[in-house]
Amino acid sequence: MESGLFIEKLILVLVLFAVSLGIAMYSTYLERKVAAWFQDRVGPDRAGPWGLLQPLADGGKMFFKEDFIPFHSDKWLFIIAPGIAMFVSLVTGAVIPWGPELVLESGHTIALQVANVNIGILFIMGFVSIGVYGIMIGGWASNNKYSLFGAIRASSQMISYELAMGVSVITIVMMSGSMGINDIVTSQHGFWDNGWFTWYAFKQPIAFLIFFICALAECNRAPFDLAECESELIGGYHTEYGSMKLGFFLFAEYTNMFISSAVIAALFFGGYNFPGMDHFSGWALTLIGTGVFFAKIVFFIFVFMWIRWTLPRFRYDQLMHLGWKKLIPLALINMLITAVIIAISEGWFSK
Amino acid sequence: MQSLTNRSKMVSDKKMTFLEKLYLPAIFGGMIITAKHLFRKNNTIKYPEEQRVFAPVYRGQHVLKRDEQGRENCTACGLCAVACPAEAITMVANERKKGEEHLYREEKYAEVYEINMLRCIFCGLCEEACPKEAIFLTDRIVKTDDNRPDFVYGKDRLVEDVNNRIDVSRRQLTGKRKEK
Amino acid sequence: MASKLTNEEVYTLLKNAFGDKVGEMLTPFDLLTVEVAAESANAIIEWLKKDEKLQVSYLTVLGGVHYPEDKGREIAVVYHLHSLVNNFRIRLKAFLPIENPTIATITYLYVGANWMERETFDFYGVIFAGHPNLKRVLNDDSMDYFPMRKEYQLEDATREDKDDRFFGRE
Amino acid sequence: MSNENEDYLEEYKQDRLSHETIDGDLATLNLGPTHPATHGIFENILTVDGEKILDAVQTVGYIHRAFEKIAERRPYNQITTLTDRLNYCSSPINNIGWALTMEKLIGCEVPKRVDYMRVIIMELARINDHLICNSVIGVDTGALTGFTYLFQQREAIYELFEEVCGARLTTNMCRIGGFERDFSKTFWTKLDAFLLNFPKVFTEFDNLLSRNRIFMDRTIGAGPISAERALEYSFSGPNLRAAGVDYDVRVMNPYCSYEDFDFIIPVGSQGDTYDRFQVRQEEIRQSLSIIKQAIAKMPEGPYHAGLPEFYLPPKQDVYEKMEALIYHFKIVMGETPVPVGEIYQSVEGGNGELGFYLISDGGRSPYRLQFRRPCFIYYQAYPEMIKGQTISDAVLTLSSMNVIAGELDA
Amino acid sequence: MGKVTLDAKLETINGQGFQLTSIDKAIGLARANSLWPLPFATSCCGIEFMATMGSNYDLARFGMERMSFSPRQADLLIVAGTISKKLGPVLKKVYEQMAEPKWVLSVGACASSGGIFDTYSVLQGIDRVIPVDVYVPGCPPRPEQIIDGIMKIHEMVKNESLRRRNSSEYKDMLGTFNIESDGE
Repeated sequence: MESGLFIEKLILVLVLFAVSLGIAMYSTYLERKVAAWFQDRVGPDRAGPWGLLQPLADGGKMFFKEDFIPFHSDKWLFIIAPGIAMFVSLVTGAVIPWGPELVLESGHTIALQVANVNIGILFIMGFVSIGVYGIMIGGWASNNKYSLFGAIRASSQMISYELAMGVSVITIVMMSGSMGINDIVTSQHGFWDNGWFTWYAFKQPIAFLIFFICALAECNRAPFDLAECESELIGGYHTEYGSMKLGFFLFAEYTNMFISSAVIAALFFGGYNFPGMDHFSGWALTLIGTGVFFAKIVFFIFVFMWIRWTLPRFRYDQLMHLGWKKLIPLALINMLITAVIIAISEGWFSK
Repeated sequence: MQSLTNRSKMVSDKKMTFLEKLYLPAIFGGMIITAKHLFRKNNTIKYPEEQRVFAPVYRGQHVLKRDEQGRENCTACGLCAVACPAEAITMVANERKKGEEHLYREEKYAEVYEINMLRCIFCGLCEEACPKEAIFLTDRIVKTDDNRPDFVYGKDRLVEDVNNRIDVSRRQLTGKRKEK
Repeated sequence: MASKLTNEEVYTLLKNAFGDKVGEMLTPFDLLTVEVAAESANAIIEWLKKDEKLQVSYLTVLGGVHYPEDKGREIAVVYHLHSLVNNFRIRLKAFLPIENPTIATITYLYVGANWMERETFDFYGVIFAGHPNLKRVLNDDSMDYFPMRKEYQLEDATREDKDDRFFGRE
Repeated sequence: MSNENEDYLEEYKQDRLSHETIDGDLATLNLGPTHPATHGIFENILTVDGEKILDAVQTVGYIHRAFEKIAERRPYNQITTLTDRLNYCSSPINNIGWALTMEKLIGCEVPKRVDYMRVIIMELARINDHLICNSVIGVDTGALTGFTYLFQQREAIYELFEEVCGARLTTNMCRIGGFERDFSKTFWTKLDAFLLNFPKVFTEFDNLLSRNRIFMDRTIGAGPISAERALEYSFSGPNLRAAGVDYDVRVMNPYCSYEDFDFIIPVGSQGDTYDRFQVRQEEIRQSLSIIKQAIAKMPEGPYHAGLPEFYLPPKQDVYEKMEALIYHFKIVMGETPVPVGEIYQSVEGGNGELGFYLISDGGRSPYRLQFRRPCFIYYQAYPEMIKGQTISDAVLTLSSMNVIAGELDA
Repeated sequence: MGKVTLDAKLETINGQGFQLTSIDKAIGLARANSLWPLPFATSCCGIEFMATMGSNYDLARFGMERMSFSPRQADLLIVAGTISKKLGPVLKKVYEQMAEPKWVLSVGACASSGGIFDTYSVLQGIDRVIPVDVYVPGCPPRPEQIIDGIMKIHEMVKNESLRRRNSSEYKDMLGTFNIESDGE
């Protein structure tokens, strides 16, 4: 690999790492504030101006909290679990194109994507499902029944919803003709083309709905937060975790939410594309495009929170029922219809 | 079972309409309700910066009143201690000596008067029991503390300061004493 | 809603059915109160429940009372029963000696009597013969006395922040 | 630390908390004593197969405070403070129930105005109680926001109570013979404001949950009990009505002039969580209507009965009149003679028939005072209600039964 | 009751070797603003604690809205309500399961001293079982008083040296309650 590219990617990775951490941190702050606004409250306001230092206070506290490992637990697995959760959630960001390619005046192009893998979607789905290993190992190693319940719930939920999610994404793959995220985003260029929306959310509303619901479930967000649901399982898989290990779990949850929002924005809402983007080029295009992408991400994070603070949660069997008996058939039917329409429009049947 | 009265009415309807079965209308309806609150002014009282106004009859920290001439009203009759369900009041009575008329209104006075604020349940029965209008509960709240013995409030913290009177006139008028 | 039965009516029926197992009729504050022999208390309650006219089939509350002065019948078990259909209440009292306070359980008639009987056992030591699980319910199993009996003191012996002289009692 | 404490701690070292074992396919799970869903301290030892509950054993008495024993040592007028702490979500009902018992014992007629004032207070307390229960059902299903909306309204009710008696929760509000003081002007304006605002917020809450399919799926069929079983268990109040029996003390044995008011008794069909939720929702609406009727019909008159032997004279009279001074001392010392007798008086509390069985021997304090505590009576049905259900259902059933620890454990 | 005066805790802060450094101060501030409470709510005071969490008083302002029902994650044990002798050992167990540093707030008359329940079944103050940092009087206390108590705890947290929990004074103090300082 030539050294210039290496440095370029290294910088990108570091920036991405920092941004992911920063966004995850401030998502916790946003979550608290959003909850407060929905509930006619103020939310954190004593740590720094408007409570802006709240995430730092939480982090600082957790770092200096007693690092406790329960006597009956499997120590290595207990320690390793939050690490897995954290690592997996961060690594998925690698294949997402964070902005339009930057074309410098010298003709050199810099891609704002760490790795343009041609199976980007598979990569994301694969890694996201590894994420549940962190939860499972953590829940199992704690040697606590509530944790175990949380872990089992999380893993079966992950498997069930992964399926519907995958099937709903296949429609997008069929329409764009590629599994690379960059290609999918590029195929949604602009906003309006040939008298029709380019964004897949409008072309495939059902696929979007299914994907969105599944994304909620994959992130263990309400109304699918059965793995930790406070009123039943106390803390679920992280019941026995304290200090920074708990911090890692919470961090992973928020990073997951960030990545999920990014994937939704990229797959269904055109990623960095925005209406009238053809009038810009060079630095301006990259900056605005990236800004638009992050605005979309923040919006979806907000929607995640909005749903969490509005809806009651499912019961475990009802969750399975919804996944297997409703979403998967619906996704399959949607896939079939899409396939037929594509086949007709490509003229396969006229031969 | 047969109906006992003619007033009963079935209120629980468990049949869902088709729309309700779709989840979405109720979900969006709920989200609209919460979204409305997003733009509503918050309802929080930012204690300690802002303070809520307590009702005039609020039952907070006690005060031992002095009369207009600055003499203690309490005559150590012990009714408040008897009336206290938490047994939080203790007192030691003493005879007023010559030359102390400016300090104590009655011939007997409480040499020691202690209320254990951790025991006290702020029921207001002592105030009701007092025949001399000496003890009142006020709309001040008792301070928190980290040392348990400090919660036994003696006369130093209960008797009002001559120069810094605590106004209880409003609660005196509500029912316990009619305006002339 | 007025009651559909009168005290006299019910008492007469009861007296006819059980004869001298039923004591005299008292009506403090218009509530029919009957002292019943301890050995036939459960039979009377069963009869009241099964009688088609009375239908006294709701156990309002069951509890004990301790009368230390009343020798030979120190412990009373008091049943409050209610006929929802007729809106008629009745109180039955059975007296037991403190040496052997045993009475038949009524859990086979009312499931809800289970805890009430356990509570009465817990407080007064009344033994309900035939009870499926007669052990303390509110207090710790390790307690070795029946706290609601009059001779036991109420206060926690370890409290030291009060002086009894000030409270108008011993 | 005293030896006595040491001893019982030692005994406890055989540690009931870590008795969890997994044998074969069945596991034992301790729900409580400090589980977040217990809202109070209840311990349920569940035998579960996966998430399905096969058996449950409760332990109660974790906050046993010996109310009935204390009642035998306190003068009659101090017992109000005890009743406060029975069902602390609706303490004014308990206070008034106790005052009614005493009034019945001494044979006192209270003015009509007092009755109506009491009705207003009791219905406010009932709303308060049901609000806690229903909002907590919301919290246990994961919808926290409705809880915060309703708690703002509870603050409004607290302010009303504070205006009447000076305390928010443990009100110690009622006196034998009437009220300590008349309702102030502020009270009436605040009450009007409450009656205006509350229905809006309440409708919002209702819209958030009642017809939401997720919520309905969660609650329908969770923790059911049939009417026959409920009566066997001596259920009362909303939990009995949810099972379909329209038993309400306010209608069956009216007290406090409840016969003057027109209201319906909401009932459910299966006695499951959804029925209980809906019955409570409707009861809140009925209570509002009762309050409005009471305001409309409120007669003029004194706020207490002329009862010099039990109702404290005004402070001025204590200064000026010898007779008043004597009564004052007698009342406070608890030396006014009361009739000897036995009495049972019940009111419709927040959770059902709250009864007072009082035996008076004419002395300073009751000879025996037994509380019919509805929570204690129906909580024993809990294992039966959750058998065959999942852990999530068990949590919801517990909160929808509205078991108040203070009332349960006495 | 034990002979421990809880002031001893505060005294050790400024004892030799325990001067507050700037790191101590920063961490103290962080801890104070992120005290996750474990509500051990048993009765009436629990309802007032719920009111404190509600919109009108909003504990979230202090960064405390995240309830940690798991003792491992909690920093502040809020004991609200009557603790009976039957419940005492449970409370102690919960305290032992909490990770250091931990603080205890005793809310209301019952938890602090037994209140009106001077009876055979009620523990006359939780400081017979676990060390208490701040007492809140009232039956139940108003939310204002609970917030006062929490802010008092904040003061303590801010002024606490990082190393106090390792000091022998602290271990001795726990020893008087028969609590071993290393968790379980």
